[in-house]
Formats: sequence, C-alpha cells, structure tokens
Amino acid sequence: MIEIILLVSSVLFIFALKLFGRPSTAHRANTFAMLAMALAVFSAFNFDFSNYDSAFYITIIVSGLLGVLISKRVQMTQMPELVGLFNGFGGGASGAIAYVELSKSTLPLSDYFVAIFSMVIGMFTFSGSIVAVLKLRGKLNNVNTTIANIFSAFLPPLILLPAIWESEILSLEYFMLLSLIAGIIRVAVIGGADMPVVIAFLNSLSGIAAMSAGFIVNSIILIIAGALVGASGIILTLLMCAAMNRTLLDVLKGGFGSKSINNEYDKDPISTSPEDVAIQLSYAESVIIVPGYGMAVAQAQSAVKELTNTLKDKNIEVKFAIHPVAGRMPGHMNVLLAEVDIDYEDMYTLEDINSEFSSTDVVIVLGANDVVNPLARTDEDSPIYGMPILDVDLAKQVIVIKRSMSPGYAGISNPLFINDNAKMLFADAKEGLEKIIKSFELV
Amino acid sequence: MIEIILLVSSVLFIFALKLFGRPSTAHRANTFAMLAMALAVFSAFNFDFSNYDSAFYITIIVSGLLGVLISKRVQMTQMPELVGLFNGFGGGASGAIAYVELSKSTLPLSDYFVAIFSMVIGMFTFSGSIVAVLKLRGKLNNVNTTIANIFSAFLPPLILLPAIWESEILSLEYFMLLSLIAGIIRVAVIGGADMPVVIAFLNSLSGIAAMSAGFIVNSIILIIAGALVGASGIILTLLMCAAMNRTLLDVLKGGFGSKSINNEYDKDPISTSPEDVAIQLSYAESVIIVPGYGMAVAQAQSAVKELTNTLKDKNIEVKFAIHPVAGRMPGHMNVLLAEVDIDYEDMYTLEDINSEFSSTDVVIVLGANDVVNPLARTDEDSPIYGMPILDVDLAKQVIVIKRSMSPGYAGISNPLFINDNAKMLFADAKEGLEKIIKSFELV
Amino acid sequence: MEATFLLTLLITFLASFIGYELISKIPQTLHTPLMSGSNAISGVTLIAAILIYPEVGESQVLKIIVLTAIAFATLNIVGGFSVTGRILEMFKKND
Amino acid sequence: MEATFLLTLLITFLASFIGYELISKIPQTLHTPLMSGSNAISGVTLIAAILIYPEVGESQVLKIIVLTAIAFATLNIVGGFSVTGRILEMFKKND
Ligand SMILES: NC(=O)c1ccc[n+]([C@@H]2O[C@H](COP(=O)([O-])OP(=O)(O)OC[C@H]3O[C@@H](n4cnc5c(N)ncnc54)[C@H](OP(=O)(O)O)[C@@H]3O)[C@@H](O)[C@H]2O)c1
Ligand SMILES: NC(=O)c1ccc[n+]([C@@H]2O[C@H](COP(=O)([O-])OP(=O)(O)OC[C@H]3O[C@@H](n4cnc5c(N)ncnc54)[C@H](OP(=O)(O)O)[C@@H]3O)[C@@H](O)[C@H]2O)c1
Repeated sequence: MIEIILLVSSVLFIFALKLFGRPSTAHRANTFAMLAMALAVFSAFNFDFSNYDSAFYITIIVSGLLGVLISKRVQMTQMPELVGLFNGFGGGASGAIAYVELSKSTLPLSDYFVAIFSMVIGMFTFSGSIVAVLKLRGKLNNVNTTIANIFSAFLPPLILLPAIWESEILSLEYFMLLSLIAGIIRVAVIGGADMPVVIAFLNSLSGIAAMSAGFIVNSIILIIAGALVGASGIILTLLMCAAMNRTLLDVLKGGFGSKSINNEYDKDPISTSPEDVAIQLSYAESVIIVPGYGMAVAQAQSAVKELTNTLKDKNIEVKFAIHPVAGRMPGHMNVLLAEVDIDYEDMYTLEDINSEFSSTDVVIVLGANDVVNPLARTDEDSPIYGMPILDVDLAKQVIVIKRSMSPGYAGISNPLFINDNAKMLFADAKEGLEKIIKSFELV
Repeated sequence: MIEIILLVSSVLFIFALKLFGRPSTAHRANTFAMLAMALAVFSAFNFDFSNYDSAFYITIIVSGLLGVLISKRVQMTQMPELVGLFNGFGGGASGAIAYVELSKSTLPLSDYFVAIFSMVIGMFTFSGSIVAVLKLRGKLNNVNTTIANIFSAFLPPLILLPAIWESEILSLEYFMLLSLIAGIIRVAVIGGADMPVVIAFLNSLSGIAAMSAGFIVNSIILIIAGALVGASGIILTLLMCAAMNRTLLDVLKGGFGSKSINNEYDKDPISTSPEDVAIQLSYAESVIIVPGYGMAVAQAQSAVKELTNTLKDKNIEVKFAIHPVAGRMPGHMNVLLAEVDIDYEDMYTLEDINSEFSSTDVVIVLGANDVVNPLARTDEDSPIYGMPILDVDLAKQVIVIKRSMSPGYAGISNPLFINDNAKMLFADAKEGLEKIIKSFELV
Repeated sequence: MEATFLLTLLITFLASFIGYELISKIPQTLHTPLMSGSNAISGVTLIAAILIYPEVGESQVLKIIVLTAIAFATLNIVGGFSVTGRILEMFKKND
Repeated sequence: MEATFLLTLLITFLASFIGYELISKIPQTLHTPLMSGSNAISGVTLIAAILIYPEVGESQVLKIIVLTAIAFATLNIVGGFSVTGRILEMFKKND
C-alpha cells in the first residue's frame, strides 16, 4: 500500500514538472506537486501516527502556519530573499538529519560517507544562504577575497585535524562547524549582484542534500524529488552564467565588481522632461519597455501597467524586452509584470526581440543598466564583454529612466546614456512614469 | 559486477536516444546504442559461457551474419519492408519466449498473466508484420472488412472456449493460434498505403512485447529498452495519424481507400515537355522540389541530385519540401535524398516551408499526389479533408511529374493538375528528370 | 520501497535526467516560480525527519535537532507551495 | 538486478517517460533511421532468450523455439544496427 502511494507520488512529481513548462498550465503543476508532496509525507508515517508526540505535531503546525503567513506577506520584489532563505532551511534540515543519523553508532560504512556528504553540503547551504540573504538586503558588504583564499589554503590540514585527536563524536561537530564557516566565507566574498547565481547554486545544493538524505534513510521518493531540485538549480545557475558570459567557477571565486572602474563620460547626456516624453510617445507607433533592477527597487510595476494601458488606448503597440539576468533573480521582471496583469505574451526574451529594436520608434529603459550596455559588444576590456545584451541603442529613440548617471551592478559607465538617440529622464522609476502618465492627460 | 554493467548499459541507451535528436550527432547515437546492447547481452551470460551448447552459438553467428548481409544488400527504397520484417522478428522472438516460459508449470500467477500478454502481443505482431510486408510489396490485395468484423464478433466466445475443455497445455497453443490469426486478419483489412501507420504501430507492439518479456525474466534492462521502443513506435504512429487528420482507431478499422471515388476532371490538364520545363527553370530564381512516393518507385533520387546541382550552378535556390507522410514511411523521402548527398539543411518540413510557396517561382511536384491535393483544404466530403497539405497551388508555377492522371493512394482526383498555374510532365520520375537535365545542356 | 544500491543509482539517474530535460524547457517567464517551487520540493526532506524521529531515543539534544529540521522542512513545503501558487495565479489570469 | 514489482513499475514509468520526451524531439528527417534503430533495440529480447536457454531442459521442441527466438532477435540487433548505421552515415556526410 505504502509502495503504491509512493509510486503515485513519484509519477505526480514528474507530471507536475512537465506541466510547469507552460505559463497556462503551470498553476496546475503546483497543485500536482502539492498532492505529490502530501502523499509522500503521509506515506512516511506508515499509517502509524501514535509514534509521534505532541512536540512533533506542534512543530509541524506552528511552522506550517508560519509558512502560510510568510508566503502571504512577502512582496514580489522580495522574492530573491525569500528563495534564498528557503534554500537555507532546506539545506539546514537535510544537514541536521544527516548529523542525527551520524550520531547513531550503528550506521553502516557506505551510509556513513553519504551522511557526511549530506551534512557538509546541508550545513554549507544553510550558512551560505543566510549570508546571501543578508547581502541581498544590503546588510553586508563585500569581503576581501584574500580571507577566502587563506581559508581555502588551510582547509586540507583543517580537515585532517580530527585524525590526530581521538574522539569520533567531537570530530562530527567539528566538521559541521567547518562546513558552516566554509559556507559563510565562500558567499561573503562574492559580489552582491552575483547573489542570484549563488542562490540558484545553493538551490541546487539543497536538492543534492535532500537526495543524499534519501540515500541514508533509503527513501526513493526523497531521492527523486531531491534530484529534480538539484537539476533545476544547476540549470538556472548555468543559464545565468551564460547570460553574463562568465563561468560558474569565475562567479564562485568572488571579487567581481570590487575593482573601481573608470566611470566618467566625455560628453553630457541629453536630459528630458516627463512632458517631452509624453509628447514623443504619443507620436510613436511601436514602443518597447526594457525593465531592470530599478523597476523592482522603485516598485514601479503598477505605473508600468498604467502607462501600457494609456499607450494601448492610443493604438500604440507595447512590448516588453526582458533580459535573462535583468533584476536580481531569473524571471524576476516577468513576475513583477505578471503581478500587475501584464500579459506574458507581451514579454519577449532577448533572442526573440533583439532584431526588432531597429524598427521600433521608442524604447523606454526603466531602471536597467548593464543589460543594455553596448560596451558588452565593443569593449574587450570591459568586465561584461561578450555578455549578450538587449540592442536598444539601435532603436530610433531611447528614453532612459533612472535617478542619476551612476552605474549598475557591474560598476562601469554606459555609453548608451550619451548616445545621440538617447535622452535621460532623471527620476525614480515610479515617480517618473507617473509624471509621464499625468502629462498624457494634458497632451 | 553484472549490475554495474547493466547500469552503464541503461545509461548508454538513454544517452543514445538523446544524441539521436540531431542529424549531426545521430551516427554517434547508433554507436552508443550498439555498445549498450553489447553490454546488456554480455551481462545476460553472467560470465558463464559454458551453459550454452554449439547449437546456440551457431544460431547466433549464422543469424548475425545474415543480419549483416541483409543490411548491406537492402536498398533505401525498401526500408519500409525491412522495418516491417524486423518488427515481425522482434515480436515473434518475444512471443516465443513467453510461450516457452508458459510451458513451465512453475510460473507464479502474476507472471502467468504477463506471459500470456507477451505471447499474444508478440504473435500478433509477428503475423501482422508478415502480412504488412506482403502488402507493401503488392503481393496482397485489400481484404473486405466484413471478414474482420465477423472474426471480432466471434472473438469473445473463441477466447472463452478453453474454459470448457480441460487440458491447459493445449489451450496455450490455441491462444497462440488465435493471436496469429488475429494479426493476419487485422492487418489484411487495412488499405495498402496505411501500412506505414500499421508498421509503426507494430513497432510499438514489438517494444511492448519485449518489455513484458522483461517482466517475466526479471530483467530491468529489457524493460527499459522495450519501453523506449514502445514509446518510439507510438509517437510515430500518432504523428502520422495527425498528418493525415485521422485517428489511429480509424486506420486500424481498415477499409480506407476501398470506396471507388469520382476521379474525373472537367478540364484537360496543360501538358508540357522536358525542354519547356528546362527553359522555365532556367529563368527561375527559387525552386522548391516536392518529392512523393513516385520518386521512391522510380528510384529517381540520383536524378534529383543531378538536377539540384545543375540548378545551383546557375545560382538558383533549391529547397525540398517534405510532407510528414510523403512516401511510404516517416522520413522516407529524407533518407532517399540523404542517400544522394543532399544536405538535410535543405529539407524543410511542412510547417517551415508552407508560407514560402507563394513567393516561389517554380515548384516541381515529383511523384507526389495526395500530399499536395488542395481538396484537403476545400472539400469537406473528401476522405483527406482536414489533412494538412503542402500549399504548392499558391506558387507562381507548378510542374507535376508523374506518369498519368491516375490518383494517389487516397484514390481521389487532384484539382491541382488542372490549375491554371500547373503543367503536367507525363513521365516516369527518373526518366523525366533525366530528360530535363539533358535539355538544360541544349538551352 | 527498498532497493539495492545500484537500482537506487539507476533511479537517481533516470530522475535527474528527466529533471534536466523538463526544466530546460521551462520558459524564462516562469523561472522565479520555478525557484520557489523547488524550494517547496526540497522540503521533501521532511520525510527523512519523520522516519528518524521515533528512533532518536532519549537524547533531548538530538530530538531538538530533528524538530528543528522538521520546522525548517515544513516551512519550506508550506511556504514554498503557497508563494508559488500565489505567483502562478498571476500567470493564470492572463488566459 | 532484482527489484520488487512496484519498483520495476516505477522504472518502467521513468523509462517510458524519458523515451517519450526524447523521441518527440527527434526531427522528421531522422524518422526512418529511428524506426530501424528501434527494430535493433527491440532485439534486446535476446537477453530473455539467453537467460532461459539453459533451463529448457530435455524438450527438443522448446529448444528449437528458443533457438528461433535467438535467431530472430540476433537478426534484429545485427541487421537493425547495421542498416541504421548505414543510413546515419548519409546524414553525417553533410557536416
Ligand atoms: N537577474 C539575475 O538573475 C542576475 C543574476 C546575476 C547577475 N545579475 C546582474 O544584475 C545586473 C542586472 O542588470 P539590470 O540592468 O537589471 O540592473 P543594473 O545594471 O544593476 O542597473 C540597475 C539600475 O537601476 C537604477 N535604479 C536603482 N534604483 C532605481 C529607482 N528607484 N528608480 C529608477 N532607477 C533605479 C540604477 O541607477 P540609478 O542609481 O542612477 O537610479 C541602476 O543603474 C546585471 O549586471 C547582471 O549581470 C542579475
Ligand atoms: N509516408 C508515410 O508515412 C505514410 C503513412 C500513412 C499513409 N501514407 C499515405 O501515402 C500517401 C503519400 O502521398 P504521396 O503524395 O507521397 O504519394 P501518393 O499520393 O500515393 O501519390 C504517388 C504518386 O506517384 C506517382 N508515381 C508512381 N510511380 C511513379 C513513377 N515511377 N514515376 C513518377 N510518378 C510515379 C503516381 O502517379 P502515376 O501513377 O500517375 O505516376 C501517384 O499519383 C498519402 O496518401 C499518405 O496519406 C503515407
């Protein structure tokens, strides 16, 4: 009976993933996955609920309620932090289980190594995720990479240390501590805006930790579900790296964005006013909006929706061009736009829209910077050289809405801003858009 | 050890299938699959080759050599027959194994039913495939569907018959016989040109028979490989059905193409000569060639290659438009063209090329008929109504090379032939092309 | 389901392969809910916690550690699915 | 590899699913070699024949039947792979 439940659960997990492939079926995927999870958890009790005391049930209920609460409260702009936090929880849970299993003296040797692996990965994920979340919240600055290099250099002797003293139990806690410290240091040296890659990577690790926990407690469903999470994390990681033309190793090495790079312009940008933008837009036939991290910071998505409606009412075609690493997590911009009911059919990926810029009347760059920086195409010395970018500089007219001339995450100047066909609207993304919309009413 | 070999073998089978996804990597896929198969077969001996007598080894060697011989000799135009034959062998082998297992009195009940299933499917596949091959070779005409209907009606009592007599052994042979007869009758009533669907379907069945044999002898690798074959067959079956806008059930019911349908034209077609075609082609900038079953019958592929070279030398763009059910098996035309070194990048599928006909100067329809019949778009009463076709009638000029005005497989007239922009070159595909090429030299 | 080690490895391979194939096909638009969804699924480690909870014995320390694992995993499952559902609702509206 | 019935079912499901996903992606151009390739793979039933051959005992009839199965399956494997290789060579040339 239990076996049949588990079989059904595995099948459901896989079909859930399949349904996830299209926006129109994805909400059913979530239902499938929830059902699969419920069956899997239920089967773990093996129909005997009396083995569990009230502490157990209270923990489940309280943390379940807390989960609901968090999920209802969190704002869409905070998704990167939430995902990071949950990665930490997942890794921590698997690591803790591995620790408890290791404390038993009865563990067979083969399981022993898997358990050590699970504990190390789990704890690393836990502490690394916490640091990643703090960094995303801006609570932690970049740490110098030398600290990490020193730690790495001393790691082999540190690992061999327990061989010298005798107590086996103590060495367990020692390894746990080492993993926690490794997680902290490794993530601490990585630049703040590389956090999305780190988070996807830690996501993958949390899956691998769960998978290895499955090997210890001999649960096929845990292995399958863990493998799915592991695959998902690693795919997103590699996708982001490809979108930035960097390697995963390069990202994890850290130190990116810490060099101070020349950030001066030899020309003044042309600045413009909300009224002028409104006039220009009302003469356009086609508009592409390129959102970036600034849109999330300013919480400008409702204003975007309003502007879109205004333009569409005037029969102006509006499309959204979304770079794979715009914002602070993959798909970040899409979710913010979907939140305000913008049709996902109007959101285009880099490959799909890049050829259209040259035939577009007006492009609005909204709090985006690095993802539209033409240096990526031209300047071999630039840290973003080779990164595929949105070719907005080819459009007839570009309007950039940001607060200042200050650089984006990569810390480099953006010649787009002083291009002949570009005008700057210096404003907070939300306020700027609202002023444009107001001007429309006057036009 | 054996287990590790089997694990490697399974992994190799799956990667082979993945590599099969692109023409440029597919030949490596074959190597992977061969290796996987070699490992799997090797592991079955369990390192003990002494259990096997000379009859065994001789059988393997002789049939292996025979296999090589056949594969070297077979012409690409005969692939449908070869695949059909091999389906029969696969099904027959699995069915025979199931029979032998059933003859043991020690079989547990659960295996008993799987074995009956495997025997029935295997034997059905065997006899059905033989009939399918004979039909493809034109050695058998369509049988009236009533025979099948009578057989189907009597099947339930026939199946229950053994319950009345006692001997268990005899009933085994009886079921085998029933399956063989069922295979013959079912395939016999299906129209000759539906054979490709039947063959793909039998392909799927041979995989399912192998899979169930895997359940009986408890071999995971047999199950995995069998499942892959089963999936492949069923996908191709459904793909062909979709390309003809018919259901699998409808095809298996049989009787298609047996109605005599009006095949008259109210206008005479414009016929043309090889010389005229050559002149017309030499003024074209773009040419699309649409091959059909007639190209295979005439073995005209080398002539096609020659014409293509001639045209390309004159800087005329040449593309090939291949309908999913052109010819007598899926991908039939592609293989014939690949045989004469035509680049697969020049072969286009229906979806990819259908929008290009209207901007093409000359379309050559080479022994194709049903797949370019505009009635599929317009005539609701036509048996091919709703089938997606290549819209060659939209081209500026169409040249149809076939021997007569006689219909294709579906047995209906084709208004394309009397279209204003169409000319008929009445000739065998190969001879016609050769004459056109010769005329070019004179132009 | 009990299985030999190699059979387990085989299943691990098959599941990872399926995961890789299916996830590669998920469009960019859904990458954020994909991440929160895999958060939820990684909470499946709750099963391991449930399985070992009755065996921790007298040690209060170990019991608290397992309870922490249970709290973490439950948070992941409930919070993860709930927030993913919230996001996917937004995409559903567009139908 | 010995496995419980349900574990075997699970593997069957996973393998069929992978088969379905991968084969759906194979382009039309390769459908003919796909069919001859699956012919070859369906010869895997040779394994079953090898496994039961030593057990058929004295019966000459059963022995001949198994030998027939072996002949069929071997033909499929050798012939199938060989002809598939021949076809795929044609596609390789174009690189
Ligand atoms: N999304 C991912 O998954 C991911 C992964 C890895 C790395 N990254 C990195 O993150 C960066 C993303 O590029 P991006 O173009 O989206 O962002 P960006 O290059 O970091 O630039 C964001 C811009 O938004 C502006 N901004 C900030 N707050 C604003 C507000 N309230 N109103 C208006 N503008 C505001 C800033 O300029 P002002 O200060 O002048 O306003 C800044 O130049 C890339 O470098 C990418 O490599 C992303
Ligand atoms: N490929 C598949 O997988 C598959 C599967 C299921 C069904 N089918 C069916 O098969 C048919 C395939 O369509 P199709 O357009 O390829 O073929 P078709 O409609 O059967 O027509 C073939 C044409 O070729 C001509 N022909 C025969 N021998 C010739 C020769 N030596 N030289 C020149 N022409 C010759 C015949 O006309 P003449 O006698 O006047 O020369 C005939 O009209 C469709 O009806 C399809 O539904 C195919």
